[in-house]
Amino acid sequence: MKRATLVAATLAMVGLTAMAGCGAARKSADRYATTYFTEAKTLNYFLLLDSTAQRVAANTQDGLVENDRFGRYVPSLAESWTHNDDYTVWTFTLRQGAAWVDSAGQRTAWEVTADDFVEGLRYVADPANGIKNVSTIRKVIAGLNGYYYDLLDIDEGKDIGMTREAAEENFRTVGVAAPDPRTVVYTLTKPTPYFLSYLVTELFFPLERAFLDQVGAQDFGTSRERLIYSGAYYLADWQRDKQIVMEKNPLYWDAASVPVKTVSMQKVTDPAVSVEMFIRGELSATGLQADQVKALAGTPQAEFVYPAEISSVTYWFIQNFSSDNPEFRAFVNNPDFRKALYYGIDRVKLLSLYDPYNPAGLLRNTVVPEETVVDENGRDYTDYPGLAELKAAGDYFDTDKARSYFAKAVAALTDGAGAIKGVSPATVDMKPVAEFAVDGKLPLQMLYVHSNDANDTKMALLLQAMLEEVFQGQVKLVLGQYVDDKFNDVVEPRRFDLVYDSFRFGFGDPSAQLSRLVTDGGINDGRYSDPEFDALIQEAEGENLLSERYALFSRAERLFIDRVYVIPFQVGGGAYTMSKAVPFTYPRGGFGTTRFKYKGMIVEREPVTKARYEKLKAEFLSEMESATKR
Amino acid sequence: MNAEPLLSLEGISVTFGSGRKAFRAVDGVSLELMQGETLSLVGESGSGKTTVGRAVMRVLPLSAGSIRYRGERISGRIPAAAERGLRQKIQMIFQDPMASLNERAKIDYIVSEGLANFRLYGNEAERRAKVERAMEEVGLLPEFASRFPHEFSGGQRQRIGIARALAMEPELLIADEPISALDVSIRAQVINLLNKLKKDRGLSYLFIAHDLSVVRFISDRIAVIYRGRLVELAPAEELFARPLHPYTKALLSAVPVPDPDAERDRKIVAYSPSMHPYGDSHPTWAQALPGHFVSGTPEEIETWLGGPGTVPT
Amino acid sequence: MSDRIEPALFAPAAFDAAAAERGGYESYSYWRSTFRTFMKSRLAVTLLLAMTALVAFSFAYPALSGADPNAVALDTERWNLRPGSGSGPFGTDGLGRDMWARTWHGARTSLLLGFVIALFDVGLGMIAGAIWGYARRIDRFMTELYNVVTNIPQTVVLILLSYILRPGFWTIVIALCSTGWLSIARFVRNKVITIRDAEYNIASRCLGTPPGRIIGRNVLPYLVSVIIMEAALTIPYSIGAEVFLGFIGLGLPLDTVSLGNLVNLGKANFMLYPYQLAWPTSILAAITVSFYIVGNKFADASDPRNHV
Amino acid sequence: MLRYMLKRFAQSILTVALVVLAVFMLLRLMPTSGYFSREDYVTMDEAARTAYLRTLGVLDDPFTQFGRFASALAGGDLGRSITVYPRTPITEILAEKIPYSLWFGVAGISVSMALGLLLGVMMARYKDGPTDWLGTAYVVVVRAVPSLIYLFLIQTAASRLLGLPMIFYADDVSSWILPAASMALPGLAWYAIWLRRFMVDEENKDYIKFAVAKGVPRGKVMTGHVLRNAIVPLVQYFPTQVLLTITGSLIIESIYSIPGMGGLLVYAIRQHDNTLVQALVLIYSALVVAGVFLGDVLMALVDPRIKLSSAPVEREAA
Repeated sequence: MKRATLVAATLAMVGLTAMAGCGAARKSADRYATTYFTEAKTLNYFLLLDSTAQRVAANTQDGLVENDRFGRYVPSLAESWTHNDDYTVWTFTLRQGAAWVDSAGQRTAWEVTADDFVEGLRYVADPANGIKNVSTIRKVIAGLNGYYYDLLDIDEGKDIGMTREAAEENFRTVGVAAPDPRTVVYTLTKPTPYFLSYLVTELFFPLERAFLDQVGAQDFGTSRERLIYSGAYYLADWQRDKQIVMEKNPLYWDAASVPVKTVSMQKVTDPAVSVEMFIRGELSATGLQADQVKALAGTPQAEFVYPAEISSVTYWFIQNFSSDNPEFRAFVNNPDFRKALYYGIDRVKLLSLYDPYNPAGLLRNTVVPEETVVDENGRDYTDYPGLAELKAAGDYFDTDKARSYFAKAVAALTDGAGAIKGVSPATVDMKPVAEFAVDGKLPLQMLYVHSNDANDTKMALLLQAMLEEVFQGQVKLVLGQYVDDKFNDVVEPRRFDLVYDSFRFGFGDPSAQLSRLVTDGGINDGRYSDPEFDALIQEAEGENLLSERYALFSRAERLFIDRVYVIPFQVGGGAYTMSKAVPFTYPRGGFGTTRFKYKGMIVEREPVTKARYEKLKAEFLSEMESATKR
Repeated sequence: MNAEPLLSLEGISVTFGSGRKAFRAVDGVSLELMQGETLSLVGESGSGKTTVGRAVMRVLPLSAGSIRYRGERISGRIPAAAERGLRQKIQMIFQDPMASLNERAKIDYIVSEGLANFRLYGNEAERRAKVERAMEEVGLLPEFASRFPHEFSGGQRQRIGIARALAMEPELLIADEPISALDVSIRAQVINLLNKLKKDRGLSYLFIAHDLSVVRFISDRIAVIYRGRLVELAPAEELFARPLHPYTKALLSAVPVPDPDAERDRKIVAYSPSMHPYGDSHPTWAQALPGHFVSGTPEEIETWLGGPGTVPT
Repeated sequence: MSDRIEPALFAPAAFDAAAAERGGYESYSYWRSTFRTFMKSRLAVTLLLAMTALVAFSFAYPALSGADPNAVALDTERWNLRPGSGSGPFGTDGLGRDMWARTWHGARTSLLLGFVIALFDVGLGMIAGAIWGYARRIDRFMTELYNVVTNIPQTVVLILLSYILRPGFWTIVIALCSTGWLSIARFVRNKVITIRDAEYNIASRCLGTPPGRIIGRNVLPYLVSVIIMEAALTIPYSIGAEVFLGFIGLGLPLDTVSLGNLVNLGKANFMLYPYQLAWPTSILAAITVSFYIVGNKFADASDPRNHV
Repeated sequence: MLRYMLKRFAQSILTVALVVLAVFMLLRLMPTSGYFSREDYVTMDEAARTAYLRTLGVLDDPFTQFGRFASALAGGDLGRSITVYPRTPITEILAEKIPYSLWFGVAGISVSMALGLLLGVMMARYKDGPTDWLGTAYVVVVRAVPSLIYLFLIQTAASRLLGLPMIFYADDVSSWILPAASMALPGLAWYAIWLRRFMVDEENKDYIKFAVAKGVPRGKVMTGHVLRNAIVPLVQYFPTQVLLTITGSLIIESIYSIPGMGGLLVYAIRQHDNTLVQALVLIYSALVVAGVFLGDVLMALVDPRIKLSSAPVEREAA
């Protein structure tokens, strides 16, 4: 027993050493080993609830189109497509002979046909399936909203004069059709020039109805055997909370573009472990937090650290315009005070918590992210007039400006002796987040709410000290805290004065964020109201020519930011990485799942150095320049 | 006996548990204890003798019958004032000197516990005096008052227990096997002390024991109890001289005799309830000889008194 | 050796009965003996001193120094300074906060948490246990309650309560006490039941001692050692529980400085700034170990059987 | 005897039912907003949120929910997870995870018992010597210092010093060493201190002194009398310990990435996965009850003085 253990241990050590070992430079590997932190909850790709499941779905399922390494939309299961003049009818021609494979990589009885896309949407459209993201497209596909609500009403027991079966029959009227096995036609509610950007989301993935019926709707996707695969990989192993292994799909239509044969993902709970494992050669890639980067300074690994990709997620500060805190309510409705905050928050310092070397690289000054929305001329939305200046402003933190705006606000709002007009002492009850007394006098007390995450807490304390200093003791931040996954209980009842929040960018159009930020919009959590902004947005939504459309949207966004309804803060993603995967060889994109694909990725035996990364980046940017400009 | 009894038990029963599991530990016991008398209650362990003592002390409730002290009912619900008086007049000495003293309290507290409960002293000096007197009376040095029980030997501890009872100046002492846990050498000390106190203070005793040999020399009368019922009651010498009930005889046969020859010939008689011819008839409590009571059917008693079919002793 | 026997050596000794009674004992005091027995263990005394010093300093330093453990440095140069280098004896953390001030503030919070929990647990446990042991009527109910409560995994209670209430000092107190008092009550009940029917208790009843004084004089003194030990052991336990809650993200709010929070924050940066974990951990270990040993030794010492 | 067992069984069912009911009611105190991520919450409108909650089955009144749970249970079905692993049968999740916790738990118990008893014997044998002192110091540290700290230090330091993997790989034996050792640490301390105390007490008893005086070799006295008597009370806790290994260790499984049961309960509560929480609580409390009962039975078997009667054996925590 003892000897066997010893032998096995020795062998394992040898194996590890070999894996980590020298090897010839730049020799490519066919295995990509990485980690993940949250478990994939389910393999049912319509129920995507977490980033791990997204990574799995992106690599094991294909949609009609996908992103290439420049982020362009390129054919995937659809060979080609056309749309009518006003962008309301889109017709896709499918690739011949794309097979569904099972969890052993074997061919199944089914091929991917046009019906699979119809069935996919039918599955998504049924409220009984509990697909959370369906809201994103309910009003995009013709007839979908009505169909959804009919079923919903029936499920809720309302009598709408139809049985459920009859209502389900009405799916014929929904804007998706398969006139023949290789043609899918989508009919939309309104002109949608950016429709392709929806197609990289899981909502438009195909579903093989015969297989669904075979395993049963409940069991679909609850294990790797209860799923079939149309992507570059099939799921060869899934041990919950342990590991996910994807093997290359031998029948994949584009197998030649998939150099990595095996993707292995280990679950770890501590990011530090991930770094340690990379150093020991157990991993092909790892993310690094700021402190970990620091720890590597002076070690041989230091030269492998380069910046990680940023994402299209935007973080911003929101202010509560209808706060229960009378002091803050008085101030926030004053544009000068909002300007004072805008200039008074030293975002770069806050970001030093995440990236001590180049915190300014994480700044974002606009609501709509750069490099995600591009017009027909290849011009980035954020390069439109108005927004371009915002972007160029970089770090606009300015104590003097902040103080002078604040002085103006104070002059307008107080009686000169520090008492805020119209505000009497009160107890602000924002339980369970916080409860505090305000005296109706300066200093202004405002409640900043943050999660109990370590970095969030650090940021809150830093912000508190910062505002104290910038406003010379006249602004006191009261800190309130919530358990990290209970944010809804804070925002929904508006138990905050200032909070920061982030939103995923849902599809390739500025309306994805801006139309939700209007008065009574879905993410207008501050409850401000600006008819001028609303009118501009409405106008922009009616314009179909992209350059015109973006011009209108960018005007609206500029106005929105000038009036400081939110304070854009930070990009998502970011920080640092060490990797043996060659940067820019795999797909990228601002939204959807296909940006998580490992298709095309080249993995080497040695980590990519920072110098090489810089070089590759320069090359890539110039390539992209010529690729996107038509 | 013409005088009014000090304590009288009238058909008392004590039941433990309830329902099917109910167990009657004492079943219809009646006896009277006269002023200045020592009445011993003898039986094997589990016979209910300790239960009788505790019932008198009102520690255990009666399920039937009543107890009177100087003619006043003292069982069941009684007025608080009556209870108060009773606590002083009747005291108890316990079997196990190791278990009956609170290890975490000083002797001073233990002895004066009852005094404090009834404020039987005017001031601290008086309390101390009473404690010291009680301790001297049982032959303990007053300076022991500041010590803890575990510093004492078994005999000393039993004397502390007696001093605790005496401090209350009781009229009746219930002595629950006060010497059975002691070394034989110390037993005499305690017995002598009890006898001395009886003489000096005119105390009455209800003396509970499992061993007839012990009680012979201190008892005026002896009652024998078997499985919760009295089987025989007689003046001490009478009982030894002329035991009637087979159980009493069995008990007596177990008493060692200080004569080696007699001891060698001593036969131990076994007793079993099946010896009685009780079918439908029940034994009754009857006076077989003057002052000598026994439980049995008339025929049995006849036999025991020397009638036909005498069981040879 | 001489053949001559000195008759004087064989003079009969006088027998004094009183002297024989007196025995070899000095006047005895329970607490003095407990104290003396305790003092015999050099380790216990050392740790008692260390513990007292730690507790005293943990309460005195934050009160006297006025240092703010959450005072962040806006100058990023002051972040993550190693001990010495003009950054206080324990260095600074990732926000330039003084680890020395944080450690002692943290110790105070954690000790306070421990004391409050000990107070509630032991206080409530003693009272409930005494009643439980004495009142036969509620025994069935209490036993079932005990079975149910102890059968609910403690993490469930902790997490649910931290969730339903807001994570905070009193939430942790409630969460930990909600089950803690019952196990102490159960322990006390078992003790009380054995004491309840002891002869000295019957003796007290025969002497007319009222139930209150019986509990006070006959029962509670027997539980002193239990009380002290449980109270002392609750401190390390509650600190451990706080660390655990922090680990699963439901501890005290992170802007509350406590040893649990310091440990969990320090852990994240252990590879890089080991001192940020080492200092709070050392103080924490010193506190828990000293309370543990002192509690155990005191429990031993308070048992009169160990007095002679 | 049979009557007693039946009564005890009925009593146990009642206890477990009350536990589950109590937890069930507690779970209803949690707000339903916890079922949504921030992103989902803002993307969905009120109707969609309600529809989603209905698919989870959390909108029905508590009694309906409890009834559903109870009737499914009667059919031997623990239901399906709702948010942790949506729609996955709970039995399937358990079947995957229990083996890991069980094996590490049993390995931990075996190691801690073997080494703990050995250490305890050594400590008692060389009482007040350096072995005793070191052993006591170890016990004190393990019992007083929060386990998270030393477990974490072991992971980082030992894996570096000994070159062992930092996380668990099912196919790499060397990666089992650290977690199994970590599992054993607290138990080891418990066994050691227990046995030491017992042996020191026992050694002072007359029958041992007599045996030694009679010339029985000390070692033989130790194993023949003292150790054997010391094991007896341990037997009572043994079934509970073994059964409860399936609950796993949250910290150890978390830091070594062992896909066991350890974090599942915490995770399920935080994800508001009511069915999973109920199933786990049901299992755990049933195990505790079963463990106690088996412990009593075992005690009655090994110790002739103890009879299984209407009163459960009184247990005092050592």
